[in-house]
Amino acid sequence: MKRLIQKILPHPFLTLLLAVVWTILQNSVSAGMIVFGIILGIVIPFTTARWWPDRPDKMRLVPMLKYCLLVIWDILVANVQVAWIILTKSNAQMKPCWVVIPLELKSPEAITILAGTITLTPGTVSSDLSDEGHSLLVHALDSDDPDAVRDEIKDRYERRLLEIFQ
Amino acid sequence: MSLFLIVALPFLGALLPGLMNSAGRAACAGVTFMVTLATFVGLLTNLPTVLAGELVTVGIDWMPLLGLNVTLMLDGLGFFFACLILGIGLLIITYARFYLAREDNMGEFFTYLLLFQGAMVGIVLSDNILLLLVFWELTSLSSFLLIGYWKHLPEGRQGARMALTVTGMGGLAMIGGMMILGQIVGSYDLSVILQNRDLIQADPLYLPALILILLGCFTKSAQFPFHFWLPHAMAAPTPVSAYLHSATMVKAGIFLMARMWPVLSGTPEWFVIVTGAGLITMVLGAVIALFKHDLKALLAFSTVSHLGLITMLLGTGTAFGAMAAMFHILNHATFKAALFMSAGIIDHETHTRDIRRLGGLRHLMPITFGIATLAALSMAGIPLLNGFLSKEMMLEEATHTVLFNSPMLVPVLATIGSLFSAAYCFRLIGHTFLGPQRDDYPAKPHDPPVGLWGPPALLATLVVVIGVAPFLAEPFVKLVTASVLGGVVDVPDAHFKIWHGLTTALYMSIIAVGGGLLMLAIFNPALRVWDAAPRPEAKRIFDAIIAASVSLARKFIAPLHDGSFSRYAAIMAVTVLAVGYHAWTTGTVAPATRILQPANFVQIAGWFMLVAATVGMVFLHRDRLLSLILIGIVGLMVSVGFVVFSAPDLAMTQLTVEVVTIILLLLALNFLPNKTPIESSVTRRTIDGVIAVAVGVAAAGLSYHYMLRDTIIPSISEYHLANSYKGGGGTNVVNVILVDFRGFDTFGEIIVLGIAALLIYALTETLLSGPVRARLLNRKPDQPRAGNMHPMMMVVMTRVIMPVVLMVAFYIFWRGHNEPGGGFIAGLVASIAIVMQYMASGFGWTSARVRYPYHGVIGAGVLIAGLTGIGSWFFGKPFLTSDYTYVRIPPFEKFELATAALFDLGVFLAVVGAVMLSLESFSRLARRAHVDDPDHPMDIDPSRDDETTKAEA
Amino acid sequence: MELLVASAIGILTAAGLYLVLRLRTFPVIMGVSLLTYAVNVFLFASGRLTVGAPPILTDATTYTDPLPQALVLTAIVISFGMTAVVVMISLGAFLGGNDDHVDDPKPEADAGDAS
Amino acid sequence: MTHWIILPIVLPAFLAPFIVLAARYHIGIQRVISVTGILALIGIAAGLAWQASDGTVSLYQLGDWAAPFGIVVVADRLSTMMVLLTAVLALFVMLYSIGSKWDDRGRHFHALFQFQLMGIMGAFLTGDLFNLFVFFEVLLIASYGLMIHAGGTVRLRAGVQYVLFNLLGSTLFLFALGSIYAETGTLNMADLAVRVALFDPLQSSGIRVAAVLLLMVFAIKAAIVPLHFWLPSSYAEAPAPVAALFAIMTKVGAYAIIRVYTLIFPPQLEAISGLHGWWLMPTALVSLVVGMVGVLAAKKLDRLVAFSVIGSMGMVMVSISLFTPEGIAAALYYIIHSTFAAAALFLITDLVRAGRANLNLTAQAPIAGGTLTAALFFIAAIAMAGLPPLSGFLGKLLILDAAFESDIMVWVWAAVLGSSLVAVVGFSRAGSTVFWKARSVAPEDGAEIAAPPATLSYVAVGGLIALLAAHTVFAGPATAYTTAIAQDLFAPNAYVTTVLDTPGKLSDYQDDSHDDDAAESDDKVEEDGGH
Amino acid sequence: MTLLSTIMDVCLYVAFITVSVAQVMAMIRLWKGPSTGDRILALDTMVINAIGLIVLLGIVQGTQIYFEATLIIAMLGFVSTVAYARFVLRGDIIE
Amino acid sequence: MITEIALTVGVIISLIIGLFFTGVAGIGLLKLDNAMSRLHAPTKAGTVGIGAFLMASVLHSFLLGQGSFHEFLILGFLFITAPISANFMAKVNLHRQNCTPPPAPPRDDMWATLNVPEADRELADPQELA
Repeated sequence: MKRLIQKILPHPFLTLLLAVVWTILQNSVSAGMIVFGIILGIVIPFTTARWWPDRPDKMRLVPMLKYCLLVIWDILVANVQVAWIILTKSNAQMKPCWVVIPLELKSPEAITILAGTITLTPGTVSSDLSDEGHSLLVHALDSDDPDAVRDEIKDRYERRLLEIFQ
Repeated sequence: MSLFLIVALPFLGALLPGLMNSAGRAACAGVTFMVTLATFVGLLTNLPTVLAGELVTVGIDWMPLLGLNVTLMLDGLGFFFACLILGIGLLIITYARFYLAREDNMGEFFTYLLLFQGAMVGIVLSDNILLLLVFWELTSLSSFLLIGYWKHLPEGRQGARMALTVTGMGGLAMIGGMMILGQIVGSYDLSVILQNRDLIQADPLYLPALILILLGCFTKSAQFPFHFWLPHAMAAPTPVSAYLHSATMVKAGIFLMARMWPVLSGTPEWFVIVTGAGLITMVLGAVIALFKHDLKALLAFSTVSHLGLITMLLGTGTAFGAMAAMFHILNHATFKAALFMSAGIIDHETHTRDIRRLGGLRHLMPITFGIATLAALSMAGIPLLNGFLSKEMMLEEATHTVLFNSPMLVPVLATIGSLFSAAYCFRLIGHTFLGPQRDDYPAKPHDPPVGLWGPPALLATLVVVIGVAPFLAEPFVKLVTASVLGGVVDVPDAHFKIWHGLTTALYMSIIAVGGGLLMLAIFNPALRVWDAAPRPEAKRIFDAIIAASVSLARKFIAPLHDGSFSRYAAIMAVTVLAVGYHAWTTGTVAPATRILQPANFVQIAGWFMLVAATVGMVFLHRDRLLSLILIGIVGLMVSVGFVVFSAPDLAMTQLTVEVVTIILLLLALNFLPNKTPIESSVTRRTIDGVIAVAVGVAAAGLSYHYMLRDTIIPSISEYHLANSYKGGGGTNVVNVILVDFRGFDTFGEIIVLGIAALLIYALTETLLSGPVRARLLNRKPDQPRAGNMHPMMMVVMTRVIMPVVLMVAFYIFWRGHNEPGGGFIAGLVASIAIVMQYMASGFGWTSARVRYPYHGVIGAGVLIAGLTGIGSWFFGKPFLTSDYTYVRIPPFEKFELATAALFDLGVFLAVVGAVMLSLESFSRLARRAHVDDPDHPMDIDPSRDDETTKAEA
Repeated sequence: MELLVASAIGILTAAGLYLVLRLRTFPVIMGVSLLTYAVNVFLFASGRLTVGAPPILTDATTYTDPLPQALVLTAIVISFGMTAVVVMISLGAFLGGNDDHVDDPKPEADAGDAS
Repeated sequence: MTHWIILPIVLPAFLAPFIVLAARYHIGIQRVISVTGILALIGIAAGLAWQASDGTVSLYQLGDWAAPFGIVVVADRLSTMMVLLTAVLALFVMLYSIGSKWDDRGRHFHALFQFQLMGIMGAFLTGDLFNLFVFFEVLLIASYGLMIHAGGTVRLRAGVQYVLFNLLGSTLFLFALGSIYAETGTLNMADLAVRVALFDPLQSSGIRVAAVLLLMVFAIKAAIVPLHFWLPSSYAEAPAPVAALFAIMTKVGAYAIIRVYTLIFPPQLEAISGLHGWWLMPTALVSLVVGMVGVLAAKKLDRLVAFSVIGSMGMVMVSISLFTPEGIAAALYYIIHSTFAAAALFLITDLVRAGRANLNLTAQAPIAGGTLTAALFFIAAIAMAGLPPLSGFLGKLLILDAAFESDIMVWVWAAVLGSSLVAVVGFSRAGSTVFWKARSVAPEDGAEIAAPPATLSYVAVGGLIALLAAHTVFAGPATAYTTAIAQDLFAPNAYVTTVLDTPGKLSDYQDDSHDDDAAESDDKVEEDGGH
Repeated sequence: MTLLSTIMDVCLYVAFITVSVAQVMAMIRLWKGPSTGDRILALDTMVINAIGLIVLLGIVQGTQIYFEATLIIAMLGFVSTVAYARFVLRGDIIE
Repeated sequence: MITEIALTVGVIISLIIGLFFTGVAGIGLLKLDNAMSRLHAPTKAGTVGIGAFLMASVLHSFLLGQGSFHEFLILGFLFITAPISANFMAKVNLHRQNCTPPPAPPRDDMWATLNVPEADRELADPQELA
């Protein structure tokens, strides 16, 4: 039974996401469309399941939502900072630097989310992964102390992600 | 026998020798002989009618609208020539049976011979001048085959080609002449044309027609200056020479002059051209003949000379001349055929035809000697032989002919011609048969079997019989002459007699014979003079002309068609520009009916970016990646432009296509060099630039012109707007047009896409199974590749994005009928989603997990679209007729079900299949053999650490 | 506005044609693509330019001419297929001969004389 | 409404994907389907031709939409004749490609072949200008596939040029279509005929340019000098059966010129006066000459044949550009002839290839199956050069006859007759070198004796020759028919009214501006007035 | 209210101009380069700005009709960016 | 009325935010002097700018009474895809060596992008090709 469900619903979150996307796409909420969205949410992951073979680690939904809100806030704030830097500092004053972040996260999904977060929050761009996937290379636009950046990222994001993807 | 059968028999019979080839040589020859005999007999059955002076005509329609009909007519002239053709043909067939060597293909030979014979009979029996032309050219073609029969001999091939070229040229000219005649008269029927002498001669086109027709006759009859092909045609086997040059091919021109005599002759133009050409030919041929050492060449030039004689007679335009000509045709046929066959016998027996190596054959080959001597003396104009009679008549006629106001010119030249004629005849006898017997013949000569000497002997008998008793031939010749004259003038009542009294002609004749003997006496010194004298060698001139035209043609064609695409394209651009400009300036420009709409800052900025990217493409195109990026901008800006100008569907299509195109070009660029070197000169670039700018200005101007003017009547699209919802059930009019109003276009379009994909696939297969494969395997990247083929972020994101994009694709498809979107765009979006997966996890991993072969998807798409179209047949509606209805299934809202959506589904599938198959094929090329398919979708995955350690442990 | 569009068509055409007249397949294909853009816009403009009136039936009274849009859509897709094909064929030619000139190489003097 | 008219398009359009879907890996099944399909096509085409033979114009409204709003397919005498011609040609070409196993030297030959047929049929049948473009593209893209079938660097290189040139042509086509739509607001040919007639000579520039742009497009297809450059290499390098099938492709251009320039832009129209003779006739004459001079200049047999195709197209175009019923009738007769003749020659060229290293016009050891091949070449060359007794000669006579009234009759005659002579010289040189001179060359020691071509190949070529013979023998009926077609073309009323006055879907409650102006259809039900 | 809508109109106009200027600046970056990475970045920026332009257009015209077009640009713009980048990195974008 | 005013003000604010950030993105792209720094400007300033425009669009649609929120979808896409684009462009810069060399990773051998396959190492230096 579980197998069957697994086969039909390989990625429940994806199904949910698709149903939501469908509803947003319709630009109106109606029962019929939501049902239809769910149907699509089942059919599409089913047909593409071969390309997402492994089931990801369990993800905790509530901390994830919290994390999202945090990120959005950070994006807004940091954007202003970056804009300020760009508009006010001259090129010579800027101190771009590399930041290396040793990763405790193992799951690819988590690492990806972390990297994405780093990029979205201005001032930092996640640039590369080490060849075994144990560190993340981040470029900071203007920072005096790369270690501070590293610690902040580890503390602010990676820690939370570790909680979400236990 | 019906005339149809007479003409058709040789053609039908031509099939037999080929079929009988395996039955043996005798059977081949036998069947040919029987066919010819049957034809001959069939012809003779019409003799009584002809003798009664009646026309035998038959006809059926062939191309009545053109006036080309198969109408045949038999009168005295036709009968005479047909008799010659068939009669001599019978002798030739007999002779050839024994002449041809064992390794010669008998069947082939007789097939050609019968074809030729049929064509000749066709000429003389045609009542329709177009039909006559058909047979006329057929003789050229079949004689080409006959002359080139010995394919291994270069002389044979060249002679054949020369004959075909010259006579073919004449034939083509004659087509022109004949068609003018037909147009003047309003009919191509000979019987009608012959009635319209005055009409024709009064027409301004008479002279061109005359010249064109005479060109045909002269080339065929080897008149000066077209005489040169005939000697080279001697490379043919002797039976062919004998046939072609005594009785048939060359006589065709004479026949035609005789045939057209009633309408064409009698004018000064005719007289000057025909008589002049004839005289020159006669003298020239005779002179050259004397100095030829090859027996057949000698005979060939003598033929030329005699044809000139006949032509001259016809040219005089008098009835007596015509009669003399007809008589001489008969006589010439008899003695010349006999002589050719004798020459063939000599060649056959001694293995040489060179007079200088012969001599003294009279004791070794007495029979041949007898025949040849009789025939040659006849040719020389010795009394009691038939040649004398007609030559007398010719000289007689010559004394009455005044050319260029000079009464002496023609007689003197005629005498000179006769003199040389006599001389070469004597030389032929003297140097071949008389003199001491030699012991250095290439082969031991002796008389041949009766099969070879029988036919010429028969002819020699005729020579003597007519020569002694001309009155036997007289009624027949007069009958023939009557039909030549065609009632324009009466047949002269002069009788054929051996003795006319001491006339001027006789004196001339005596001078000729005497002079001929003298000439032979001083032959050796004369030969030295001749050899020393510079003279144009016709063959060399002809070859030079042909070689020059070929090389000229190559100089003209080769550089023009050297595969330079850039020049082709430039020429095309300039042509279109020039033609368009011409059309534009010859018309009148209407005043503008629309006002210019103002442009705002954004549009100007967009324009600026588009232009910057475009100009960038021109100046930076050598960096190929950069030009790809720039074209991305162009595409983006054009799409935004489409959005601005109210075309969201277009914008979406343009964008998606853009992305796919760029992916495709990047895949290709992987193999191509990344830079374009500078190769063209500055001049070249300037010229190209000027052309490009000119065309650009034209395009801009044209478009500006149209945009400021309204259509002549409001566009049909008003109907589409009005009926899109009513008739097509959709509010997105563009989509309704695509899948409904003009669904057929779309059907074609998805087929184009499908074909493109199939083609790409097929070519990939071909490349991968050919030599290219090895090269691909050994290929090195032209720059170091970065590590991490399948980055983790990309892979993970794709897992989420791809399903979403697929859903969006579905959404676009779903909504397409009413909102911007549709099967196309959905298909492209879906393909891009799949491409994302390919880019993320690589070709091997991804394609190993593809469920359906893309071929099948394309096929299914096209079939679904097509079947939707066919479905409407079952409702009695035409292909692609759409219908729609609204359905309500709880819990869903009411939604629309349209057949157009099914059609769109076909479009969707076809697009997905086509795009994917193309991209897949491209990337298959790039796969290097040593790369194994990875087991994992991403290269780096720390979560696999545990597995690795486990595996290591 | 019309002037902008018309001149854009002209510039695209000119640039496209210039690239078409180049000697290597890649710029030529780029040129053909530019020409395709030019002609698509040209065809589109044959329905005259209208801002803000997409042919999606609503309550509006005026719409832009939908027919040229449908035609251009067809043309875009077809020219995509064509581009894919020409890219593939030229790639095949390049891989076979390791030469991406569009023009044929100058022929070596091969004898072909009939006599 | 009969569905037969659409079948020549739909049948191949179904067979091709079916072959791809179901018989991708089975050449035998593909062959059976292909040949059966073509036989069916011949049957259908013959039926259509028979139906149209009394001058009936049959209309098929796709999607049930009345012209000019939807696309229509029109079967009149001209189009059905071309369709039948294509189908018959296809049969022999297909037999040859099976016989010579050309179809097995690459993938998807049969599918592409069917698609190609679909494109050609569609181009002949459609009554809509943009749809004509679509079918042009279908036939072109299929032809690209067929042309590079079996690959090879030289062929691919020629293919690149061929494709690029045609892409430029397609671009030009779109420019022309844009111009035409911008001027007239319609795409249906019959409707265009009505609308173009309304043009005032004082507003003619735009429509004139549109007219010549369209003409240029078709001229490219018809390979008229100086737009013919794509032809020699591509035809020479294409696989023989493909080149043979291409013999009909140039005719598509000729067909389109005939159709468009008698129906939409007829010569007597004032607004576009002076465009017909001005460019077309001189260039047609030049094409004729260039083609035949090319025959003389060719160093390879396949190029020789390709140039002869240009020449024959020149001949066709000379006749067409007279724009008289006689001229068109002659051109149509010649089109049939030259299609078969060119196809036969291309196939024979391939037969010659058997046992020869290349097709250079040099003496090489005798080819396998030489005598029969030589005989076939001789006949086909006669036909192509326009010598009697075959239809080439008759066609030439017809053209000369038609040109008699022309102002530049002398030039026409000189070009037609002169180029024939050049062709004769060219063909005889080539033939005597390839077939005769070969006898004097001993085969190389140890050289393997190539197997002669398959019987089926000979049957195919023989069939084409037989068709030529039949075209000659039945020249009377054939010319009568082409004359009837030409008369139809110069009295297009039946065509126009059939197309425009047949009601379609929604016709009973619609009205459109068109009818008011065309003012020809009184029987149309008009209920609600205008928009 | 009318004042507000006037302000809104002005803002819209200014926004148009800003986005256009940003586009032009990206274009200049694309011309200047100097590295391929910069050019890809410029292209990516232009794609994103194009979304902005179309969204603004939608606001001005008060219509939702351009939504699909915007969506597609957003979805696919990055595909071409990735393709270009992959090309520079690996040569082969699908391997 | 109040909602209308609020919505209008919201639109205005969103527009101003949007134009500010898109402007900054453009300036940054032009102004910054090294490739890696330039990467920062548009990938996020731009994203937020467009996000604000989308917000304006949403608000505006409510203002017109045809409320729509599907613009968020576009925003979502931008936010998901922007990091990947940035990541790839950073990789390009790393590979083409258009930036200062990064420090070595603490636990692994080297950065993935710089891990050029053995076979390619003898090929030309990427710097020259850049």
